[in-house]
Amino acid sequence: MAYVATRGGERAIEQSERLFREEIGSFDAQRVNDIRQSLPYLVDRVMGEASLYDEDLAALALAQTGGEIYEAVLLLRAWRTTQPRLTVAEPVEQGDLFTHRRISAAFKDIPGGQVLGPTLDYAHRILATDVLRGDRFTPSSVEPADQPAPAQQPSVSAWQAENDLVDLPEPDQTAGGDIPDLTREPLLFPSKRAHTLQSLARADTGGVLALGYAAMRGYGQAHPTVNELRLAEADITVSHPDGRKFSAGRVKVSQAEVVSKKSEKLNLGFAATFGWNEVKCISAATLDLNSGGAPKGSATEEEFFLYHTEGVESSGFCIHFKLPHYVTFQSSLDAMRDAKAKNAAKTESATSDPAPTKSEPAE
Amino acid sequence: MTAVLEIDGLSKAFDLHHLGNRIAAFSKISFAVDAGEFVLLKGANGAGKSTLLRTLYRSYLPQAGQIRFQSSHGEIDLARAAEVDIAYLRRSEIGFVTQFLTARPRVSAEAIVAEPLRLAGVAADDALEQARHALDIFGVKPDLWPAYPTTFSGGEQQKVNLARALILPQRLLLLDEPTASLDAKARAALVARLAELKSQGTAMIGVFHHPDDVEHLIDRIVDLTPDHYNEEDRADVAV
Amino acid sequence: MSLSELTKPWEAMSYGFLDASAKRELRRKMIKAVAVPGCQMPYASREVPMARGWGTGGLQVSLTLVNPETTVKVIDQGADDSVNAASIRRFIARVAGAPVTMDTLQADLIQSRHRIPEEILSEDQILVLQVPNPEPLRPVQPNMSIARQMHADADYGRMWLQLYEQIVRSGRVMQGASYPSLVHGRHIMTPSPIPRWDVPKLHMAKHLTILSAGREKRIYAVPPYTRVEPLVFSDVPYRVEDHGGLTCHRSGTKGFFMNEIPQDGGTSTYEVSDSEWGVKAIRQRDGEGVIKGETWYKNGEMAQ
Amino acid sequence: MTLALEAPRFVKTLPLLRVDHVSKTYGDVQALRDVSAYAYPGEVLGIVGESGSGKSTLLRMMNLEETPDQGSYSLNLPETEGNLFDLDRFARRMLCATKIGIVYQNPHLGLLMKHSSSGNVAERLLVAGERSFATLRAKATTALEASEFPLERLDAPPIELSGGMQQRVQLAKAIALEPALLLLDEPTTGLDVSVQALVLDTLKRLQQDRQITMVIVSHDLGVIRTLADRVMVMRRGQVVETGLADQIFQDPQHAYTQQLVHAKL
Repeated sequence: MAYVATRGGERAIEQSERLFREEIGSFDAQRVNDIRQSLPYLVDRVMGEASLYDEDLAALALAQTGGEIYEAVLLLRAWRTTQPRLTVAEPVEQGDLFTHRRISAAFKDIPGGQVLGPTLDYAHRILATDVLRGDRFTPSSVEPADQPAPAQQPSVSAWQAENDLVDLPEPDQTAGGDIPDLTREPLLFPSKRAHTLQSLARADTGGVLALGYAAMRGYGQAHPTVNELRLAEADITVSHPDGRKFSAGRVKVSQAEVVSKKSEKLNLGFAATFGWNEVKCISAATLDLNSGGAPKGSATEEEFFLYHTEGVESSGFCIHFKLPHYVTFQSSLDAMRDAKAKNAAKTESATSDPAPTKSEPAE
Repeated sequence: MTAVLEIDGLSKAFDLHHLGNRIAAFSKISFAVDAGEFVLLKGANGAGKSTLLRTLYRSYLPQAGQIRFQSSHGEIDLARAAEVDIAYLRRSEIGFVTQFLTARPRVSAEAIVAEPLRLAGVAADDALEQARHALDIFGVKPDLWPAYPTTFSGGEQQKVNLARALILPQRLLLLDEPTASLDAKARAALVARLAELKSQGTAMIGVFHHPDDVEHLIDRIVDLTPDHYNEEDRADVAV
Repeated sequence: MSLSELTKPWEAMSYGFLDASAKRELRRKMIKAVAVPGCQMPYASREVPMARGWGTGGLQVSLTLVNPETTVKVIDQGADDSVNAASIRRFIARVAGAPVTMDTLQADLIQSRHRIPEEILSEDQILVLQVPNPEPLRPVQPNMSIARQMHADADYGRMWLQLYEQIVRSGRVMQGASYPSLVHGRHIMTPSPIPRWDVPKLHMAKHLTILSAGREKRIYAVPPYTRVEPLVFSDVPYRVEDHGGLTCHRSGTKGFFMNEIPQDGGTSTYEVSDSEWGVKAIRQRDGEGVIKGETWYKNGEMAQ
Repeated sequence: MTLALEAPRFVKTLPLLRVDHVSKTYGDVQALRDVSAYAYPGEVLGIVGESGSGKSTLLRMMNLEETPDQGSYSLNLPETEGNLFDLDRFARRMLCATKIGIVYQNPHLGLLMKHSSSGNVAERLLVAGERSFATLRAKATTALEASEFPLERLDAPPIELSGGMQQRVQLAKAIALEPALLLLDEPTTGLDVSVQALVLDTLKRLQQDRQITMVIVSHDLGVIRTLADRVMVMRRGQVVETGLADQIFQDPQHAYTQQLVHAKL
């Protein structure tokens, strides 16, 4: 059984997984809880890219993968695959969002006011190294404003539409269950609007940023102005089988509207995602803004950016190159060697025979 | 003898839009030409001799009148004929001879001369044979036959042009001063070729600076001078 | 009534991992794929507990087709013990309770990456090939929407031109694996990155082949007894890898597709790529009773 | 006023190409307004006009790359019936590949710049179903030779060739399948004057040897004068005048044509 003895594959892969897990060590619900509480933005990012809103599961995925974010997203998405789709929530109107932060770069002030909310935008980025010397990092407490900002705000684009500065898309009347679901049908082009928004919502943050940044730097046709950036919570309203509507809880959402000048009107780009992720929303909205009429094969063409910002697919394909490819390699090698031999033979005959050489088909 | 061409009340004027005016060339001209007949056009400068030839060829569009042409397919009014019919007749029945050659780069003298034959459907070898013969008659040396006329002197180009223009027997030939600045030998060859075509029945209308070159071919003279326009019989006074 | 009464408690997974709606979609798309041989059918392609590019397309097909009685064989680069093949085999067995085998003759369902076994498959076997890139037109047209139109129009001029260019530049067709082939005289497909050696095995084969690309979300099929013709000029014959004369240094078997093993000193030895075929040869040499199936290639030549 | 012309009486054949009452609007711009055109077999129709006159749009319609808002287009060829604008994408592609050749001003539109020159020509033959490498090579060589392309550069990619040579590759590709109709969109614009003359000469030869019906679009009157039998003058999406080439150049009727011709002379 000389051959069989060489089969170490099964054991090797088992041990390699053990090595990885050993590094993370054992953990329980406490670690999951700590992650959820201490790393909300990371949890948000994983939930957004996995298109599954569950802070506990996202924190668990991060715990289980040691923070390998692509693995965590894949873990959550694979779990999502096993879940039935029970119902579709009611649409959430812009004005109904419970808004924590809402800013516009297009106007000095906007109806409802600039609401800064939580952000590091104006923080000095200095490491709190004292913590490593044993000090405790305690943030200063928040001083409430005299007048609380209104929790519910219309979108800036609604004001612009009233003033005939922008054409808002017609409200889509598609009933919940009929809205195209990217996770249940393939993405085809020209893509359905719902698919585009869903695809951007679960896109890889880094990927969207890279392509969006390329468009912002000038590889796109339109320069974005942030019309509105909003961090909010949305009520998930579902219908009870008896017809009554009730809240199934709240989810954190972020959304961005970006605009650019197009002749007499503004062009509008939009993106939204689960969790609070400003970089992703602004980048994705910029891609959306640029996609109309983008040249085929350019980074702002819908097919191009939707395919290439799909994090699970792109990261999976990237790491698949670690798999053995020796059969395909052997096949290429065979063609290469043969061509080389032919070429050598031709050169040799050409030096001895001055007849003109033309390409001949392989025999 | 039946007339090959009957011109009836033909008028031509040019509208110059940018000047906002109209220049009359000739008006209400009528005469006929029979098969094998040679008509000389006469008149002062500006009387419209060349203009008439070009109108008959339909390079110019007349304003009124008829140009009834008896083609091998029947009668047609050249003043009103469809462009595609005109193009067809130019290839097969109506020739126009000037002193100028439109030479094209990299087309040999013999190929240029053979071209009308090729367009009329003559086989390539045959056409080339006849072309060389024609070049020979007009006094173009054989070593120039395969050369490009773009490099020729004005005189040599003119010979190539005549050989080309006259190679195909026509029903109607329009001659616009073809002899100007020709050497004696070429002029003799031209006159001989015209006589040959005339005897074969080609009707001809010509404008000649020196009509004595073709004197013995002239059957009739038409004077286009305004207010003086009439038909004159072949008469000694005319020349 | 509370929300928890309406929902069900967390479960690890349903039978065969995929939920019923995912399996239903896959079954429908497989039937479509069989009905239009070689034509790529888009499907949703759910995430599975394996990274994209690691056989998720093949896995979804296998998970849809298995039942507890289906004997499953999984190979990668021709080998059953390749790490990823082992991982997939373990996963299918775990979620579907299906028996596994390494013997090609014993298998009902063979999921493979980059190879077709050397023993002839029969009418009651299904071959599932993992496909990284299902679009043969990708090298000439990276835009998938345009490529779809080109398939619809049988607009394959550029594909042929690619072959023409290779012959002009290199004196031969340089395509290694994934040799583009015309299926049923209508659609050009990529047979997945199997070597040229394996493509003729698909032509008028007795078994059903389903090719599935998970990341790219496309399924296509070669039904039994369907023409699969590699694109070749009428005067430039198709050539498989020049492996017909090579001998496996371990098993002594000869005339099959080989893995080249570089040796110190610049030489190479060879071992047969279909590992189980090699194992059978060794066992036979060691005097064990093994059942060897009929092979597509005989004495290094494809049997007509 | 000139005399109204009669219908053809001696020439019994029908025009090979007929475009009837074609109109096209892009946004607010009317690119073509009730344009009609025809060309008889073997005829060279020249279309002149400044940029924006609609001449290139009309040519692209003749190549079925564009569809008008109104109007019809027919080719009098066997197995080619009805309004060609009604054909689907597939039928259009096959018709264009086998019956119509086109040479664009910009070689990037007509050629694969990094493929071999012979391959560019061979593609046409491949689309038409040729599957023998030797035949492809022979026919591509013949077409390139007819376009007076230097055969020692047979497999050089167009990107490495001069502008004049690139136009010859386009021409060879266009004539490889011996099309009934050859469309030329400013084929010599942008070339040096001497190169331009050579390309025009090649076109003239091809036209005479093969009697291909041609439609040539140019803003350059010299090009039109050299090649065209009949000329159509376009301005702002409309036809202002048509006539025999010598008549258009010697006795232009319309004020715009007079301005065009006099500006040239």
